[in-house]
Amino acid sequence: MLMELMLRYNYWISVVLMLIGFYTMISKKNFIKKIIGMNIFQTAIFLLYISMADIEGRSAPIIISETGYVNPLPHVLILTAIVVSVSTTAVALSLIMKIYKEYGSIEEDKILEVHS
Amino acid sequence: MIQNLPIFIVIIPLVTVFLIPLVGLWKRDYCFYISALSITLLFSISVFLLNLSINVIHYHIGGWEPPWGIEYVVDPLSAFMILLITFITLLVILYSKKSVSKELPNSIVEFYTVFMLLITGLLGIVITGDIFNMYVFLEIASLSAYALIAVGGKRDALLASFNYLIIGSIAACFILLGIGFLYMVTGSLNMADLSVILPKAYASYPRVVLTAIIFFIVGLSIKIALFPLHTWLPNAYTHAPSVVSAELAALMTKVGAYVMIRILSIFGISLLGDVPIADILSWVAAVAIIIGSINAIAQTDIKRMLAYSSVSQIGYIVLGIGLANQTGLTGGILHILNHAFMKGCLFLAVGAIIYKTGIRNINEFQGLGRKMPYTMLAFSIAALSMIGIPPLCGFFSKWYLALGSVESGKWIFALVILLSSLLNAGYFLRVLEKAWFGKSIHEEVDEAPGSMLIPTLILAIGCILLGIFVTIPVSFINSILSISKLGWT
Amino acid sequence: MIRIYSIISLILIGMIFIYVADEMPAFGSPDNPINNRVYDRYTERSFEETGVPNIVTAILADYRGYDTLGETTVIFTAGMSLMLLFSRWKNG
Amino acid sequence: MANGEITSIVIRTVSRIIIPFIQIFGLYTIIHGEASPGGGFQGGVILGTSIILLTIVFGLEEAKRRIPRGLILVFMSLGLLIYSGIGLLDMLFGGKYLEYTRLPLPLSGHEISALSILCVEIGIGITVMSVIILLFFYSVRDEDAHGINA
Repeated sequence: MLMELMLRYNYWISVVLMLIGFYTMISKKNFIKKIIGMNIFQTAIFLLYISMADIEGRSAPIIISETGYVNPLPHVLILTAIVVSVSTTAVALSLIMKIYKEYGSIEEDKILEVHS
Repeated sequence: MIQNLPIFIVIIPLVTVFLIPLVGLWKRDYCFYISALSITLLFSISVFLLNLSINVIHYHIGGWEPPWGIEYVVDPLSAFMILLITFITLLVILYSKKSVSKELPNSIVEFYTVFMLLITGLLGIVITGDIFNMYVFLEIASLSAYALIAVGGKRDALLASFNYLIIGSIAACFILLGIGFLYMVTGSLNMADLSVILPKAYASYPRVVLTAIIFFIVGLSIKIALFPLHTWLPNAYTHAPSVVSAELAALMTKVGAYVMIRILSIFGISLLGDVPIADILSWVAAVAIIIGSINAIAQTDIKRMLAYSSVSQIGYIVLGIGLANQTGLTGGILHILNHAFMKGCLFLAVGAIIYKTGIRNINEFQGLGRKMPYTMLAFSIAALSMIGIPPLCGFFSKWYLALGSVESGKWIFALVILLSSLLNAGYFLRVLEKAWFGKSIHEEVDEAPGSMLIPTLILAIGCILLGIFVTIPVSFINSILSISKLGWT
Repeated sequence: MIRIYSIISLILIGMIFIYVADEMPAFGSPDNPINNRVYDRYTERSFEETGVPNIVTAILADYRGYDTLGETTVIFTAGMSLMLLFSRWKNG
Repeated sequence: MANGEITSIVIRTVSRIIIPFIQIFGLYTIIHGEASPGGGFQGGVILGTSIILLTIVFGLEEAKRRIPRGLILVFMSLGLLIYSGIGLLDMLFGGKYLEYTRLPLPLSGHEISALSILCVEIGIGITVMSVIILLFFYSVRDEDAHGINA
């Protein structure tokens, strides 16, 4: 059983991170914490992609070595996904700045109070 | 040049996007003309593509053949969606000139840039044949949608947009996870290639493939606001600028439904036969239809009412997808077309009313029928069509959906459709009664300007024509279904 | 209330992952299906086909160059969205 | 401290020296992305951070004097225009979109493609750099207007 787990420990790590991120995202009232959760979630997915590209004993996909290369495509996809994540974070943070200016708070509870 | 047509569908709006800020630095009024010009060009190209798409066009970007490079696929279904998107957008852009210069006087340049990015995203999602490319364009569309919603009139728009952003990025993460799982067990990202490899992968990794389906369905359900994941939609549509509400309500969710059809057809019948995903979808859709309609009745803000009505109408489309038979799917795709026209028309009409009077509360609609007869006429036609009065288009998609549910032996869905039509009648007739028969309480209101009126009326006329000549879209959809090989029906 | 919802959905998603993670291809094994389809051509022929020794760059900018165009558009979208937001809400 | 600049002479001198090196490193990362880890995004971000350092140390006014808003906007579009322009050029010479080898240059096929990849990376770098600068400028300006430090 333990061996089974050890064989796939990379997935378990990213699953745990994903759950942490997901929980932070939906349960926290503070907007910045939500964004932090979003970043953890996304990074966990990146970890999943990168770890599934790995092949034991092979090197990074740059043509210099003789040992063969790990799968390069997930790296490419994740470069794209990282940029998407950065852009989402940028838009989210600027929205938070605007919300703070308009409502004077970034706590969901307080905003709902101000609102009503 | 003609073999390069598919790529122009995305490149033309993209180049427009760079030109708008550059021209905007010099003269900001030209932004509108550039956008309108590029959409007109796109519209003519898409008419052309629809004719060509009988033989499915495969366009290999960069000259790399599919599993290695990215491929564009123009089959009748995607050509149909492209035509729908460009047509509705053309009308919305024409409408936007007056509306945007009133609602966003300081940021016309930025607005048109982001709006064109939204269009780029939507077109890219529809035309691509590569699953990761689809994700990238989905994010372009979503990001621009967040920004466009946030600039609506009041500060509530910011909160609505932020909520949408959080929920939308959860959805994006789920879709990315689904792509990851599929790639993990197949090693390919091309949709056609995937549908070939997946049965074999399913034999050795059944759980991974199933989980991929679950993540795709949940992620897309959030993006199209299927009940119970619809919570972002009412606020977002209510507080967005009226042009954006119309565009998103008419197109964004439809594109999500299109992606759902595509993704399900990747998985194909052999996989979906094992798990009752289609059944679950249709039951959820039935609940969505009822709950959306009931919620709509309870609203007093007209835009919020229309937003909840959207939740219920998305239920119809998903019901068509979930029924998984030819007639049901015909109804679903027909409803994509019809609902784009109806909801577009309703939101544009409401936008014109808000532009002229600032009224959003239904109770203040009294006597508007006499003050703004043409706008209210368009609104009434679309509303009656939503209810499903026979010669109008809304009736026929409901008819096909009901037929489809009877065909698959699920009478209860036909009853749900009937019940929801009654509920629709409940909330729309209330507005119509106030508008046409109420005593006028507005003195100095007159008709909306022509540039706003004409697109609204064109959509209303479209509702009538799509109803009277319903055989044309239906026979076209039937040929779509036979050519596109949507695998799970 | 929201806490209950989030715990329920957390448990649901956690269960899905426990259900699936057992079956995923093993970590670091060269026989994984991920290396079946496109891996060989990328690693063996990318240098002669694109002239770039970094395979990731070759895929990023050539084989899947269109994705990268989309990705650049995403970051452009973020920039323009910011301009839109800040121009609209200039005076609060 | 009126407009948020740092007055310490050590920091000002060191940043004055270090900023060109950061920029050189950014350019190196972009150009050397073909043969080693790196590329347009990474290099663009490094170039962007050099301007962020400039803004932090010498204040927003100084940074804006050097990089006006219109220039950022032009750069943002320019990067993407380079990228899609290369694609359009390829199409003009009878290839598919982004089919680099079709450019009529007196070079062998894969040299043309490597050259195109370099241009594409530079385009990406320009866009990413200007967006990063834009993000920072906007967030700083907003804070100033609200007067958190005032």
